Amino acid sequence: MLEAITDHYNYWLVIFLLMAGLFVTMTSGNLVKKIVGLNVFQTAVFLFYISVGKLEGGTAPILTGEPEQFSNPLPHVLILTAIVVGVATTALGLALVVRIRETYGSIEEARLQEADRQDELRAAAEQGR
Amino acid sequence: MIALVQDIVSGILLLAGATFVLIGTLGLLRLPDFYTRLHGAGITDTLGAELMLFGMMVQAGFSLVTVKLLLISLFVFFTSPTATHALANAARVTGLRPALVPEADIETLRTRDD
Amino acid sequence: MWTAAAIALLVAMMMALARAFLGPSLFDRILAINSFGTKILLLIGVLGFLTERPEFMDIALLYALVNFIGTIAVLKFFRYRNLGLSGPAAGNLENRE
Amino acid sequence: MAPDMVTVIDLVLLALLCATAIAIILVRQLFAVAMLTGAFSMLSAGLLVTLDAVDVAFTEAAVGAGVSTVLLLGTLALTQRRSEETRRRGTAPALLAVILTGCALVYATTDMPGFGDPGAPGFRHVVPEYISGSETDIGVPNIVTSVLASYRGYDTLGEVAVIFTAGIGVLLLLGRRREDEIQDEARRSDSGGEG
Amino acid sequence: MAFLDHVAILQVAVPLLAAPLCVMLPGRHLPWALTLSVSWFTLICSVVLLSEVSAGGSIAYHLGNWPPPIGIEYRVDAINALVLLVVSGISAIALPYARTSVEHEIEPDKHGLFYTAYLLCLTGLLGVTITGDAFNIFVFLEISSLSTYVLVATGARLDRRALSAAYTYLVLGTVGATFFVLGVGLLYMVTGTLNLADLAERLPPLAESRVVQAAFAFVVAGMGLKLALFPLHAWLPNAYAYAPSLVTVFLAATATKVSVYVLLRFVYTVFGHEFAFIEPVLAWLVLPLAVIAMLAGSVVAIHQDNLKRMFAWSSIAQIGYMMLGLALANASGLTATVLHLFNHALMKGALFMALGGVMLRIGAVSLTSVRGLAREMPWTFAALVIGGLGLIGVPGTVGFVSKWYLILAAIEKGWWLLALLIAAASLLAVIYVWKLVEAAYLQPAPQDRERVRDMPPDMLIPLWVLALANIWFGVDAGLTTSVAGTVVHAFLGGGS
Amino acid sequence: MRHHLVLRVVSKLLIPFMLLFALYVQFHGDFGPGGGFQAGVIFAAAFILYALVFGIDHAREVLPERVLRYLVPAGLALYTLTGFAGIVLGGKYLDYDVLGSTPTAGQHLGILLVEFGVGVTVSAVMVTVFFAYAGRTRDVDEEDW
Repeated sequence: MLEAITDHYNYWLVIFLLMAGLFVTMTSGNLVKKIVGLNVFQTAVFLFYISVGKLEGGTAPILTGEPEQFSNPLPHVLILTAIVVGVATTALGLALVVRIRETYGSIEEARLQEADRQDELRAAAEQGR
Repeated sequence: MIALVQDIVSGILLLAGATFVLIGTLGLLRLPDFYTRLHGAGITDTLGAELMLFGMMVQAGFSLVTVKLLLISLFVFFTSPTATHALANAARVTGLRPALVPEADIETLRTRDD
Repeated sequence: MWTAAAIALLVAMMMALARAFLGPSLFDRILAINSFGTKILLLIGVLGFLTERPEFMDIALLYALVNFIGTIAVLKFFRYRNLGLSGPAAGNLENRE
Repeated sequence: MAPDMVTVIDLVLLALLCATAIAIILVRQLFAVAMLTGAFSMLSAGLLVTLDAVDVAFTEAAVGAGVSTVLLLGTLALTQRRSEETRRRGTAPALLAVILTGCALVYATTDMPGFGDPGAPGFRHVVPEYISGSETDIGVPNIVTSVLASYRGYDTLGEVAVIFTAGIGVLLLLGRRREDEIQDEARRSDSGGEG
Repeated sequence: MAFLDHVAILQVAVPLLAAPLCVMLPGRHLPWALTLSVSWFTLICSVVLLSEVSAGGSIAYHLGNWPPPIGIEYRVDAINALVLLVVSGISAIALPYARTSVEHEIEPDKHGLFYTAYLLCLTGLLGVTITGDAFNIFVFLEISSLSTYVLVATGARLDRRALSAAYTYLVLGTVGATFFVLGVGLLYMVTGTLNLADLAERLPPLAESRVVQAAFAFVVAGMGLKLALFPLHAWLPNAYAYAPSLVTVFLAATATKVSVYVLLRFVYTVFGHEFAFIEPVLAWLVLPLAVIAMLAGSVVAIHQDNLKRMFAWSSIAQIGYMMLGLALANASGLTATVLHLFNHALMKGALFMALGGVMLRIGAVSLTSVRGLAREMPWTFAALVIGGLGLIGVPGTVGFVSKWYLILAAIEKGWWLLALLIAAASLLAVIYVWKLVEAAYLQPAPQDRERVRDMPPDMLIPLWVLALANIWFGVDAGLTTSVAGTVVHAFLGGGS
Repeated sequence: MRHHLVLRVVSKLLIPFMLLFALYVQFHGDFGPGGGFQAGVIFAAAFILYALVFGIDHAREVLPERVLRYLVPAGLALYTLTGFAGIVLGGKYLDYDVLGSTPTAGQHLGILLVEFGVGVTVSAVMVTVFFAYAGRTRDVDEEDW
């Protein structure tokens, strides 16, 4: 039992983090906060990968000339790429939020949906004439 | 022998630094308002941090690491007070009031605004 | 010795983070985060000595250099309402939650 | 002694990370969210250091401290500072989905190789060749660099393309229109310099 | 010959090189011309690849000359050669059409950036399809996704709802991609490899592992989000409805198909359909969802006034057909999926191209606004009808072929009710297509609308190329079915 | 930000070091942590600091958007072209072995070029994004403040 905990505590906390991030993303009505939630969610996945690569008693995968045990460098490489993807997504998402604020006047999802519904009705009314 | 002296000196510096960091942060947590908390943060960011960095330098001996540590301490020495200064300024400009200053004194403070 | 330093830093980090959570004004949060950055920097340095991998120092150096930007951006944000330099200085604004 | 301390640090940082995540959920002031995101990034950088992922920590630090906060603040400056947080309908299904995800992962952990277990397949397949090859084939001490730029260089090409896409996207979405530039010129000649 | 040795990488690397060049090009016509020529080049590459692998072999290309699983490899077999052909073919046909349409819908000073984003999207989709490395799939998926969000958002010039649609798509798409990465990470954890072929070798002994089961769940959930499987489809209707015409044509015809391909690849090659835990997932989760998608998508489509939205909902229904074939997991079902992958691209490509023409001429695409328009734009509406007949599955169109196999698959399993439901969904398609035909052909034109001409020839010719392809591959399905046969043989193995 | 003498002085002191550090990270990535991406971000961060303290207009003078327009694609183009160089010289795409006289030299050259490409594109994109945000002013709603 104790071994199960020492073996997996890291993963469990990361899973909690992942759930928190996903929860914010799905339930927050604010567009900026959704993006932040997405960030938390992605960071949790990154930490998960890096935890997979950790070696007990290992060190950072940089050769020093001495024989050493290294942690797994492959997840590090993958997550470097994933972090970059995350930053790109964040930048794009926030740019979209700015444009939405400019055109809709709000960054609350509920108001956006309301505005979209109004647009729908207006379009129908115009074409019905 | 030298190693022992190194250990002792760096240990003292580190522990002193850690103590200051702790005290400063306690201030940050416990002091009553933003302007007073600035003092706590100041202790952590300059005295505490510098002492700990010096402790690390002593331990590292003469190497690239020491150079890096020296640079770090230099930058921390400059940026931390600047950041704190900028913050205090922003806080005052945007009208955050010190909790402990009587209402009348705030008026005098405001007239001296730029 | 390193252990003691690390523990002290961890405790300090918790306290700073608590201040960041509690606020109450935004400036308290910024101050706490700023100070938190210094502690992370120190912790990474201490970790470098703990695990005997001095490469970590590069990260600490990075934080020493770059952490400043966030605070400046905040200042700019409050005084001019945007990050470009166009608006007038903000007037008397309410910043308490 | 030393490795144990690293474990303690690891645990404390993870706990703080979770606490920050909860705070992000609860706080409504978007500005505070931005600040907490900064703290979140620093904590994860620290955590990545304890997990030996120096390069990743370096990236997280650079991005978190240098770019993310500024971007978030820039967005807030252009939008608004407070989330109304009208709890949307559909919280229950979201919660269900989140819990389902969590359960699936916890279910998976019961069968996982332990944390830091040297016998895990990840350490036995492919990776030994990277570690030995980094010295003999490529001659670069930082294994992460050699995997990133050479063994899996194509992924990195994709990564640059992603960043490039983001740049193009932001230009398309927020790029300055001609009128803006004209107004800009006018403003500058009016005021005769910045104030 | 050098070209033949490197054709697999040129397929992706050339558009990827063209993207940065495109930004630097001035004006509006040069970026378009570059994109057009690159599209045609990728089409040539994919034709070459398909002809080389159609016998059932496969081509491997080791990037950086590192043998897999150390390096990343490109591996082409019949299924991804077919998808490559769909993606590059649609792009090649859509680009001549694009010039007039884009000029009408995108700000004049942004054409260079727009075509760059388009090229990146093309690169991403081709890269996802051709690669043999699980993480590489994610990277290229994100290239295509990010550019897609941008492309959808450029529709904001005509309708601001494009922005909120793009935002929703961004959030859901990122969640989907992250789930996929999580699944790949779990697989890596227990196998130590990212190469798809290597994974396929190392997974069977781990069939009992809970990690592998969770990995499967995450890959399916992630891809389900990307391909808009029924309860995860929220992003699709608005994204398709408010994107610029060219983008809708390209996305509707290709993007979801690529995700379906990835799912097929994971279910049938990486995991292998004989995995004990996969069969119940397919039978009890994917299959019911596919049936619901099929019916619900069609029903909602009937109630739409906006025609782009109507066909977007119809896409959700059609994705239901594809997933149904995948979930049935027998030879006829998989043939139906593979065929429908190809056929649906032809149908939706033609339909959305025709709607783009309507958009160009009258500035709106709703049932009320197209009243009586068929007399003024006869060629456009004739093509629309052909596409609509395909959606219904009338014999002589491509839709018939794939639905035929699907019903066959249901009957082979002895599930008559399912066969009936498939037929019922087709009847629903009759209703919404009829609503369109009725409005355009039988109702009088509103008085206040000016008379318009038909689409310009540079848009009409690509449209009719696709429309005729709809009929051609419907009458002579030999080529597509033979490729599908090869694919299915590879998926199900000699055994079954 | 004319009043902020302290800020200006400290920033002037800091920015050269940040640029130097970015270069160090760019070219020291073989031995320590870091590489093109991180260097690009640090470079962009230095530039952002400059723009924040000295004003966006000054920053635009130092690095005009015309130039940025070419820098953004230049890095990606360099990377892809390095890949094509592998094909031209008789290897596979992104094969660095053939770039130099010995495989190891080729690898070194390839990694150098590629990392440089990454750095250029990343820094240019980050600065572009910052400009796009900071160059935009919005209609201020008082109730938000």
